[in-house]
Amino acid sequence: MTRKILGLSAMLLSSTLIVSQASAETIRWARASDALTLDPHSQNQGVTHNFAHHVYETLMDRDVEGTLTPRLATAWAIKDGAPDTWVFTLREGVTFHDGAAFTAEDVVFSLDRARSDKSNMRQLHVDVAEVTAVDDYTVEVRMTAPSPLYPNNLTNTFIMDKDWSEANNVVEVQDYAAGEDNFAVRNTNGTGPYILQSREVDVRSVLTVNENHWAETPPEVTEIIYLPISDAATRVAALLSGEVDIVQDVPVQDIERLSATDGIKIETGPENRVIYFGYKFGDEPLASSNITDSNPFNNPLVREAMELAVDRDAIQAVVMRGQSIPTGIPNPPFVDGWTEELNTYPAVDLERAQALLAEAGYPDGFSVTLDTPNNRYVNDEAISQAVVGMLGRIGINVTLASRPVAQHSPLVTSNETDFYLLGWGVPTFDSAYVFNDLVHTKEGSYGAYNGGLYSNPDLDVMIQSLGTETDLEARAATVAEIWDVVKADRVLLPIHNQVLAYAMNDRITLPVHPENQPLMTGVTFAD
Amino acid sequence: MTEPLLSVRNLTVEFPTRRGILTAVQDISFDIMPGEVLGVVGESGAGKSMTGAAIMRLIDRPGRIAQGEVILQGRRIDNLPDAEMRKIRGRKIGMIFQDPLTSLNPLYRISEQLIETIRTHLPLSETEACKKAVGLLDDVGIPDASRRIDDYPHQFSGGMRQRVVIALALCAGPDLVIADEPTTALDVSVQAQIIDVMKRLCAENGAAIMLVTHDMGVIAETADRVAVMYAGRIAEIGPVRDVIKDAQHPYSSGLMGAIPRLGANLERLTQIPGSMPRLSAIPKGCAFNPRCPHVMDKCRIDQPQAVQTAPGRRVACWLYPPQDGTTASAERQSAE
Amino acid sequence: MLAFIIRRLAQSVVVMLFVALIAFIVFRYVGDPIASMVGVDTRLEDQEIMRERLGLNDSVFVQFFRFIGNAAQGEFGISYRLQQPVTELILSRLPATIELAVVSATIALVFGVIFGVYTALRPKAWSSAGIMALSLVGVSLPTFLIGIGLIYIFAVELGWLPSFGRGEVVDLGWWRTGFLTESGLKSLILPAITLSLFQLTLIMRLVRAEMLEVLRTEYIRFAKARGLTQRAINFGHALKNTMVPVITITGLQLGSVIAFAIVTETVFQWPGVGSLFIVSVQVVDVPVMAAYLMFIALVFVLINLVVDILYYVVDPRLRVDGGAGK
Amino acid sequence: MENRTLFKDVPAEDLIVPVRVQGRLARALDSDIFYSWRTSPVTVVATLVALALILMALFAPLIAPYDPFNPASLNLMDGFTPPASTGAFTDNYFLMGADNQGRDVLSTIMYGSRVSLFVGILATLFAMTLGVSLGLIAGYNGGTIDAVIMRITDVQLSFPAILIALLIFGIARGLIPPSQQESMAVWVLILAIGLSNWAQFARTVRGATMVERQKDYVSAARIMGVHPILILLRHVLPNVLGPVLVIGTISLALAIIEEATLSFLGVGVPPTQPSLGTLIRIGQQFLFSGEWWILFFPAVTLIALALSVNLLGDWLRDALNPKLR
Repeated sequence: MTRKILGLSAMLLSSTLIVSQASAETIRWARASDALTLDPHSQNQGVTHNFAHHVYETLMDRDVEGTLTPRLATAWAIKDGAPDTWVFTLREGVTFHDGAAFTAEDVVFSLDRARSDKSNMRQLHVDVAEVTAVDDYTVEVRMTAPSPLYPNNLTNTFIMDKDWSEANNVVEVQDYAAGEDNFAVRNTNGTGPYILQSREVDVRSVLTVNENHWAETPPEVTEIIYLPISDAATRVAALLSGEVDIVQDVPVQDIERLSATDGIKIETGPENRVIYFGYKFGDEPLASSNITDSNPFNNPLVREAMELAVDRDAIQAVVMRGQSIPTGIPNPPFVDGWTEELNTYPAVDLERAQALLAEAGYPDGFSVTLDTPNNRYVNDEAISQAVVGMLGRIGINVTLASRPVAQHSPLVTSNETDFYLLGWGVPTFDSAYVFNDLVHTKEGSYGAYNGGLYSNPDLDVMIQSLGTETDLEARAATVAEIWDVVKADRVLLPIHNQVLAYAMNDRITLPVHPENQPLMTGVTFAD
Repeated sequence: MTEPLLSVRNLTVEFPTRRGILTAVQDISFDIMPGEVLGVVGESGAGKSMTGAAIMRLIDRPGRIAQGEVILQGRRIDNLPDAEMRKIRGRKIGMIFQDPLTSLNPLYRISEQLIETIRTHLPLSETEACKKAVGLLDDVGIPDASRRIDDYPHQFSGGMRQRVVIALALCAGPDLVIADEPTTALDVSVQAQIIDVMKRLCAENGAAIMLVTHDMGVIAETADRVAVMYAGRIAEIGPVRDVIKDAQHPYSSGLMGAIPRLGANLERLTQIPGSMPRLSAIPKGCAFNPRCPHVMDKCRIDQPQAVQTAPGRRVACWLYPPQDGTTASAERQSAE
Repeated sequence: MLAFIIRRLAQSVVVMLFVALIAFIVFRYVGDPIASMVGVDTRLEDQEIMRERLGLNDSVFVQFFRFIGNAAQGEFGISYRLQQPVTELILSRLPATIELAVVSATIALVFGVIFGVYTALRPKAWSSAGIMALSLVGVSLPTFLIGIGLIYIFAVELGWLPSFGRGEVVDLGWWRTGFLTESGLKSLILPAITLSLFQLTLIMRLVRAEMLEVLRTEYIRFAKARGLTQRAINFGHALKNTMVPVITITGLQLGSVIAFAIVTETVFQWPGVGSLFIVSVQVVDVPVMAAYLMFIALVFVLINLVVDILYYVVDPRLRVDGGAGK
Repeated sequence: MENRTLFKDVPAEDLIVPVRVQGRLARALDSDIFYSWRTSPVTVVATLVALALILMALFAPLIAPYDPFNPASLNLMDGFTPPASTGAFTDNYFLMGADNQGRDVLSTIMYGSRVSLFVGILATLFAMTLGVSLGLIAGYNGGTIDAVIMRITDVQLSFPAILIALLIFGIARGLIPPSQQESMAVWVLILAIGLSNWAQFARTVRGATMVERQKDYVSAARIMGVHPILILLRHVLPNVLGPVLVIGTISLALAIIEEATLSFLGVGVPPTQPSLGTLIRIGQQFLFSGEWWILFFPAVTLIALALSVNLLGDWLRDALNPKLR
């Protein structure tokens, strides 16, 4: 480095610039949307959590394989003699960005805040009865009933500093109905590896590395410039023109072009999210159908015919350009209860499908409207469009109704749709999460997204037993049993699991995170 | 014999259209002497306004001067470059348009329009030009001129505006003023005043006037000589008194028969039957032949040439056949 | 003059109320705000709690009057999506949009007038025919295609200009400007051109038509007959008279430049109110959408007022007539 | 002194330019129009292009190589077939390539133009009817009615059409039950575009009506007790048809582009029955991935259509020389 210094100030200047660049690696990270808020308990939404994970930390984390790893908690176990209580051992020597020490009272405060009425994280902690600090680095969480899988719910619950929160009047989560502004929405004080320097909503945020972070090896990235770019073409253009280093949401059709471009590479990996179609059940005729005396979907033969008509492989090859994993079960492979056998799906057989339709009493097919979101999942509208064509070939005349997700999902939750596309992610990595919301009869807190009102009392009993079963083997057997029924009854028509693709500057390596929440601490540079 | 101020020789104005070339003005010739008032009379479309516009070179496209010469003070001006011609407009030849309501730019004060025009032509300072402008407005009879000069056109009545227009036309001291129907758009009660103002000022400045009008009465009261136009041609030209007293062209005599006189029997106010032809349908031979009470076979075949019938009088009619090669272009006349 | 302005203001209030009503009614029916505020995984009972907290279960009238009352105080509540005061959000986005709109409007006006005058003065020239034909192509190209095309050529293929955002901005305390940095200025070029093209062609054609009309008037003929220079006639007399109608249309167009920026801002990821609006529409962020509509209405009302006053200044005839308006 | 004028004063231009076409449609269709059409090569080409596109749209079911709306004829595996080649899984030949659903781009353009033109023409007719009616009413009645209508016109003109269309689309979405929304989508689109374009008509017609109203024959008819509607239809309307025709043509081009923009923003017709705008929105996703034909051909068609209609409007404006504005 020093060999060439000849005293020319210009040379000096430029070489110091090079030095400072080499020691400080900046990453310009683009994705489709910005974090909604900086308040860690205010929104239960992936993009928001992803951003928060850089500033705040959780008790435990999930690595790229999907297994739980220690973070602010170094160990966790069910308390001896008390099957309804979890004990968490906390990491020592951790400080918040403002210098305050991290202790058990912060965890108690944060969990209580996260399960308060105004918190959007509340649902993950509904079974918590009480959180207590045993000593500075031990916390006990007592549940209303034994909850063997509760730690799975903690991967997005961030820990705030109690004193800071009290000082800034953010003990409660923001009540925006009351028109209140809240300090925590725009200011942070976490323990995380990065410190927020500036933020312009929807435009750019700058984060710099936390020199005092507890991790032994400091991250290679010392500065993050976070750039939300909503338009897909613009996002890709920005990467092609070298204005950003990482694009997290890459349209599948651009993967090929990007990977063929010098200086750009693609990382792909499966996401913990399944895409499926749902049917309206029950005897009521369908609102959008020409069949006015019966509900074709209620007939298992029709559902079988439709499964035989849908060519999952063609969707994968053309619509998804290979970027999906076709599946025969509405359950991502990361989730407990997934098996290779369940995942199989029948080959396309149009003749048999037509025969089945005829047998079911619909030799001329029928008509129905398919509701699809058009801005939520990877190529959601194109998948639906392809399925419309495939069903058309066996005489089912499908009208496609495509809407932004904001207008689509109310149709599903209020059961106003006959036939719909939806995606389901499983943050707990446990099948019960799927059964509770998609399979269980819609009642109380169950079946919220059971858009077709499927109901099977036998299954309901089994599903409810999963919540409190502490014998993990017996629980797994029940899960397998439920899956067999769900598959045999064709409750849903699963298509594929999404594959995530990150495109980046080729001197960077960033593995794909199954929940699409990559941490920039995981970025490595090739030299 | 003085040199004519303006000579128009064989002037022809054409408008090419897709249905052929229309001739708006055909082969006309006349002179204007310094200080003289020449009236040009005829029906609308007879080509009289077009003649004035042609002299000023203000014919709108696609119209063009197809032939002929315009000579001002011995200098040919019909082929001058635009920049040269611009210096003649306003400075040598002033022009007054028909409608005072539309002749003035509504967005500029009277003072601005006057001073701009004065300073375009005369090497005067702003204040000198302003002083001259006030004087001009006084001259044209605008009361309280020094105050009203800063008004906008819409603040004046029609008659007052025409006075402003006259001031504008005269402000650079032209030798000739082409007044194109200067009173037509005005209230009858102010017409005479405007003519008076115009005539008085021109006389004071020694400027000649070419007064274009369809109103024979105005001509009778104002002009020294008159040219009667019909369908783009000059039917007859001569001293006003002579023409009124003894019109030679059947068209002129029709016109003159219609001039009201004090005590005259109103029944004498007869109109000429029929109407002037469209330019696209001018009959062969003499253009007037379908309406002419004296029409002859020859009139339907050949176009009559202008013939000198008396000193300073010419007429184009087969009633006055040409004698030994007298042609229109060899015009001779005496100055008054 | 004062009475005239007061009357105009009264009309403006009516217009604002009308727009407020539309804004409110429309967005009360476009999708479910709750569905967009929460993740797809939020339980329904929690959604119901939020609905109650936001007052979405009150009667429509109660909600409307609450809306009007708050709007009058510049209070549009808290964005459902970003949980920040809407007024503050819009104000923080406003500089970007205004800078873009002003630059675009200036480009449109300057080149529109130049081309318009040029083609009017040389109606038969080849170059005029070319400009006119190009202007039609400009009108026939959808804005989004122009934007995408420009990005593809100048950002991706040539790499001359940035493809998104507004580059480095300098914070002046109450205004973030992109005018003071090189990257800020470079970032402005493509969006400003994209946004200005449509208005440019419009203004150009308008100026040309008006100018041709004015050039045929009697006072221009009279000005020629007085021997005024071509320059004085074209640029003094004709242009000034041409400008009267041009001012109205251009004034109104400036309002639509701000609103029209929606598409441009989306394509170029320009951090202005337009892109804020379109994102808000997608997620049904009702307070932001309502505030945006009100904002546009306010811009419209203000511009109309300014145009009326400008008329007053430019056209002396109105000063006497009392300027009752168009 | 009584009027001494002997001759009725006729503006000189009337005699010079043989026939000045003003107002009446009948006279507008006089051969002068045809002459100015014939002598403008650009206009002739524009007319031919517009005609070709309209005929193509009209007869799409007869001339399109495939029916892109018939799922049975499609094979998804043909998706992304490049232009001028045969699909990988069927023997279908794709002159302009196949899109992401395996549809023949040429056929989708033919059918898409049909949708675009249908929406554009109906929306324009709707806007025309509404605008002309309101303009006639405002111009004929004057007073408060006029003031109210013109105020609304001002408001409408100050909001970009796209914003208004988005609003109307939003309202319609809220009022129509979800199961009906798709079948109604085209009509909602027509309504939305129509309602965002009527003001120009209203303003022009109102101006012309106010002029006509002053004329003697209208006063005479009014005194004779002719019904106002009859006066408007018989006397006033024919006089404003020229400008209305010009604005109508330009509005048609605007409506086509507006439909495309709305579809691009995702609020247009469903992708299974695409318009040109929807096709562009779909194709735009493939701009960087190399399947240029999915965007290129529909975009070129849209531009050709809009441009040729605009050129026609421009020519018509000059030919009829109405006092626009």
